[in-house]
Amino acid sequence: MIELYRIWKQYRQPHWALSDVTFTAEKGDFWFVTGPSGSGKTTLLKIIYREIRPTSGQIIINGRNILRIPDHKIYNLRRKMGIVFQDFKLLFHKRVFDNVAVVLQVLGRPKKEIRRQVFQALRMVNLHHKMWDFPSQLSYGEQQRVAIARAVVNQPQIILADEPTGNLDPELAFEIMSLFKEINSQGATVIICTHDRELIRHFGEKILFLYQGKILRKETL
Amino acid sequence: MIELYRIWKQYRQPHWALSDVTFTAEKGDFWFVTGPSGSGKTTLLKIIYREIRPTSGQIIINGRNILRIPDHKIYNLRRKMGIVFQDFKLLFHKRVFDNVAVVLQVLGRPKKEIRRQVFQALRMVNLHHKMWDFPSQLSYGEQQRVAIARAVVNQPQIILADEPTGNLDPELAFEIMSLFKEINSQGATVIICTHDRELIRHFGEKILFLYQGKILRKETL
Amino acid sequence: MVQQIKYFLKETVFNLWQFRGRNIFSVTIICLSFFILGIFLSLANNLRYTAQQITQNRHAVFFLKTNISPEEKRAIEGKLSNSEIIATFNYVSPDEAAQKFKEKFPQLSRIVDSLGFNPFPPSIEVTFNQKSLSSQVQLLLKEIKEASGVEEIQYNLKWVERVNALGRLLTAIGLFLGGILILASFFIISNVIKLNVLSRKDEIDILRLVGASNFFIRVPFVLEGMTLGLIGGLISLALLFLTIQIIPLYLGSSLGALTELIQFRYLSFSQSIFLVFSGMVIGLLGSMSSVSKFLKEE
Amino acid sequence: MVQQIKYFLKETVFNLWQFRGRNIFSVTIICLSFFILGIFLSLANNLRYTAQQITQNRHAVFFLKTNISPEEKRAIEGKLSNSEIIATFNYVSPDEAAQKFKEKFPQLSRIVDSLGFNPFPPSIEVTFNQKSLSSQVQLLLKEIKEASGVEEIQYNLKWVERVNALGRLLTAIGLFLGGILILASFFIISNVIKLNVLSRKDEIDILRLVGASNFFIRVPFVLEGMTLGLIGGLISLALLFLTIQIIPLYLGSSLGALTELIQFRYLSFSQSIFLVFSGMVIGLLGSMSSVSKFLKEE
Ligand SMILES: Nc1ncnc2c1ncn2[C@@H]1O[C@H](COP(=O)(O)OP(=O)(O)OP(=O)(O)O)[C@@H](O)[C@H]1O
Ligand SMILES: Nc1ncnc2c1ncn2[C@@H]1O[C@H](COP(=O)(O)OP(=O)(O)OP(=O)(O)O)[C@@H](O)[C@H]1O
Ligand SMILES: [Mg+2]
Ligand SMILES: [Mg+2]
Repeated sequence: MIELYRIWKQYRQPHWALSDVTFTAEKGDFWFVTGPSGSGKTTLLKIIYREIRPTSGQIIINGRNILRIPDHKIYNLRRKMGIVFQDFKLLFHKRVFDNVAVVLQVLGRPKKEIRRQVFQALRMVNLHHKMWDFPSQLSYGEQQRVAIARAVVNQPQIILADEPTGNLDPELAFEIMSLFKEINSQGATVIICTHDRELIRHFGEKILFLYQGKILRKETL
Repeated sequence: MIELYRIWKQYRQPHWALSDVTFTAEKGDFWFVTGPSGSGKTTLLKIIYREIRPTSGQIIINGRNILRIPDHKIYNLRRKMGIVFQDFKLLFHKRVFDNVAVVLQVLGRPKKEIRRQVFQALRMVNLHHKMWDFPSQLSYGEQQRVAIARAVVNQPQIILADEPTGNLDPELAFEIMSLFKEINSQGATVIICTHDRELIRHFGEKILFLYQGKILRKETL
Repeated sequence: MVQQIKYFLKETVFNLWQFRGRNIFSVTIICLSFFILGIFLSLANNLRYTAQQITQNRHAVFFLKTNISPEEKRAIEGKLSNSEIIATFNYVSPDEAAQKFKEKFPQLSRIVDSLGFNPFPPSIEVTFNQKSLSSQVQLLLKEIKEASGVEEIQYNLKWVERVNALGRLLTAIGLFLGGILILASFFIISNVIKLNVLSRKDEIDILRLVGASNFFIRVPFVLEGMTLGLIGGLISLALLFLTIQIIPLYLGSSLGALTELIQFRYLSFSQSIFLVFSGMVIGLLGSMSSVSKFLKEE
Repeated sequence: MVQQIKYFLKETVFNLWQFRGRNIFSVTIICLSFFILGIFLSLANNLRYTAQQITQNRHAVFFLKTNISPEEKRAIEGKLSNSEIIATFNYVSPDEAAQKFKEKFPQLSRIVDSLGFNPFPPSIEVTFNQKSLSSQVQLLLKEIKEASGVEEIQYNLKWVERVNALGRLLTAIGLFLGGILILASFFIISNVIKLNVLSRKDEIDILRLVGASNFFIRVPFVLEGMTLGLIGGLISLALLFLTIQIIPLYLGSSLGALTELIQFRYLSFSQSIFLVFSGMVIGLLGSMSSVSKFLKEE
């Protein structure tokens, strides 16, 4: 369960990237966050995975105030999460396989299991045939799919996806969204930022509308 | 005028990223290129701005075979083009202003003119208030708009845009597309790669469908 | 555990290979600065040897009365053998002295022969311990001078002091330059390692975001830094050996005994170990400190 | 044109500041390797001076017959003053010779006095030119030996050869080490500059894609490389001067005349210029070559 309570975030005077955001995602929820460019979607996610700290406010994840976790222990939080970054954040000097495998390697999983799970994840995004390529040898949409595979490979409790289909064709976007939905149906909490109205229309259950850092409205279909 | 004649491109055995692509964009044309992820859209553009050379085939731009231009002269070709890269390719150590201005600086334009034109271009993408920020201080959609501003600042004869609205909300995407349309109406040739069916439906005049590197069909609405 | 060690090693080797361009540049820098340090150490070894040679020769001559009695002589010899600051002493009879003089100044030997008597007094040549202080020496000299049977003492205090000073000077220069060089090359090397880590900030950020512990991130970087230092150290040792082999060839063989005095000596085993080991340690510390800088949260 | 020069300068300054972290590391490396080189040059200056001092003293003594006629003497002196390899010569009369001997060996002066006649022959002391070859010297010696009125020649060829060899040795070591050090520091510096450019490949790629000419891309990098080299060179000079100031303090004042002989000499003006200038040139070449590598198309 993710609870944000009165989150304010200011990068610099005088603009507030987030103002007074209070928002709860229950376990098993499937949230879309949408809003115009620069409305604070990425900032919201960054606060949840604690890349940045809010200027004020509290975030409770699974009953724990994550702002109290010391920096050198924060990896425990991140290991529960699968994150698709808007800029992918792939390791360009490593092959696709290793980019996905790293999530399992940090957990010290056995080699065989890693190989099996990575292959499965890559097949889910239809990239298993490019397993041994480097990201620089992939198309941009393919890179995005590697990022998605990395986020789901470990069957995380929480999935945060930032514009995960921005470079994918509608059919593929649909497939990816179904993948998230499936993981969600197994109990994971999913939060997806997107501009794609088509996807929201089709998959939307709970929708958070941001506008200039404020919650414009929450919708539950 | 851009003419591609029987372009084949193979990055590695055995797949062809482009096979037998023949395609002409007349001066003043407004082309959409679409197709699933990995179908060769970016490769097509890269060949046009000659970041890569085709395995075989010829490309004539404004009556000149660009494959014959020596490497150290290729900048003359690029100066006629405004390119929005799929991964933006911003200079992260420079401010937004300088990222856009660089296109004019390489031409040795006077300072005053540069300032005026850059401001105008940034206003067109609605980012003039972030002129003195660094790209790392922008949201991803804002970065994309910087890339767009850089592509149009010099009123180029040719605009190549690779998924320029992938991280923008539909309203903004609409505005940007209108911007391209306007530049096009002043005589520029525009080629836009996109997955966004909505945009194609609304703005599409000529559409190229790629599939696995082959031209599936060309449509003129 | 074994799983993880294997991962770390694989990762290290992989990265060394993956960033080989940059690593070759870095190893070159490391290797060359160690090489410079090594050349200096080799020179310093030699300097020390030379300094030893010079200070070893500190000696005095006691001229005895021609008519000295055996008891007086024995008393003096007893004093000398009891003194802690004397390394060796050696009685020179008048005949031996004349012989030496003739050898040293052959064109004057006629004169000595023509005298009809031996003008040289008996004497005792004394060599002092290397560690003896000049105050101790002076005390002893005074004591001997007052002994009966001693005619005169020849001890060029000023010259000896100079030689001692030269020894001290060489040692001091050695220590000083050595210190500077060691510091400088350590700085150079740790900076190269830091440059390496600096250029991979993105990688560290990404690893942190996918749930890697600081330990997990740090180890491959540290191993990499150590390996770079180690490789640099080893290559520089090889280069050093080659150079030391080549120098005599280059200088030619015409130098005779002098080559012995000034020749480049190989590094001692402990110095070689020091060089390679410090390469590893600097690599370790350099990468450790710069990775740590990136491991802090915003 | 002015427009562009202004742009290049602004760009250079901006980049130096923007990448200051990395630049500080680089300048430190450059500065330290120049510092090491400078320390060596300073030592080498001194070595050369010492070598000169030693080889200057190459001399011979011609003992003349006691009953030499003024004509014979004049003939010999004429020969000597005509020879190109002789720097100075000096006639020493028997009285002067006796005086010198007594000063040198005070305890033997009694003997000389007791002889009742002066045993020393007249002589001519000769100092050879520094550049004279030993073959030339031997030729002259042979010639003089055969002249009438010359009794004997004292010239310790072996010793002189050794001293000469020492001089050559020092020079050779100097050149050799100097060569190695110069090469090594140049390598180090150009590699640092290359590492700098390497880490900015993306920037170069982007500039090429937005229509920058190779010239436009290259100039700021080259200026940056030159500035880094220049700054490194200047700082190292400053550091060197400080060090040379400090060394005598550290060594203490007890060394007397020896400090004069072995003291660190400041770099000569031309050496300083060389150091700073080569910093710039290496920076230029290093950045030039590595930018050029990136300016090639796929
Ligand atoms: N440098 C490269 N080396 C090898 N293969 C490459 C390289 N670049 C692209 N490819 C391959 O060529 C094919 C076409 O790539 P391209 O980037 O043109 O696709 P795209 O249509 O732009 O896809 P997207 O919509 O995902 O951006 C892909 O299968 C990709 O994996
Ligand atoms: N590091 C930063 N420093 C300063 N301002 C920032 C920083 N990061 C983001 N901002 C600003 O905060 C606001 C919200 O940014 P955010 O990235 O959360 O937007 P977003 O909703 O994700 O937009 P997009 O859809 O374009 O990705 C933007 O106006 C952006 O300029
Ligand atoms: Mg965002
Ligand atoms: Mg593409």
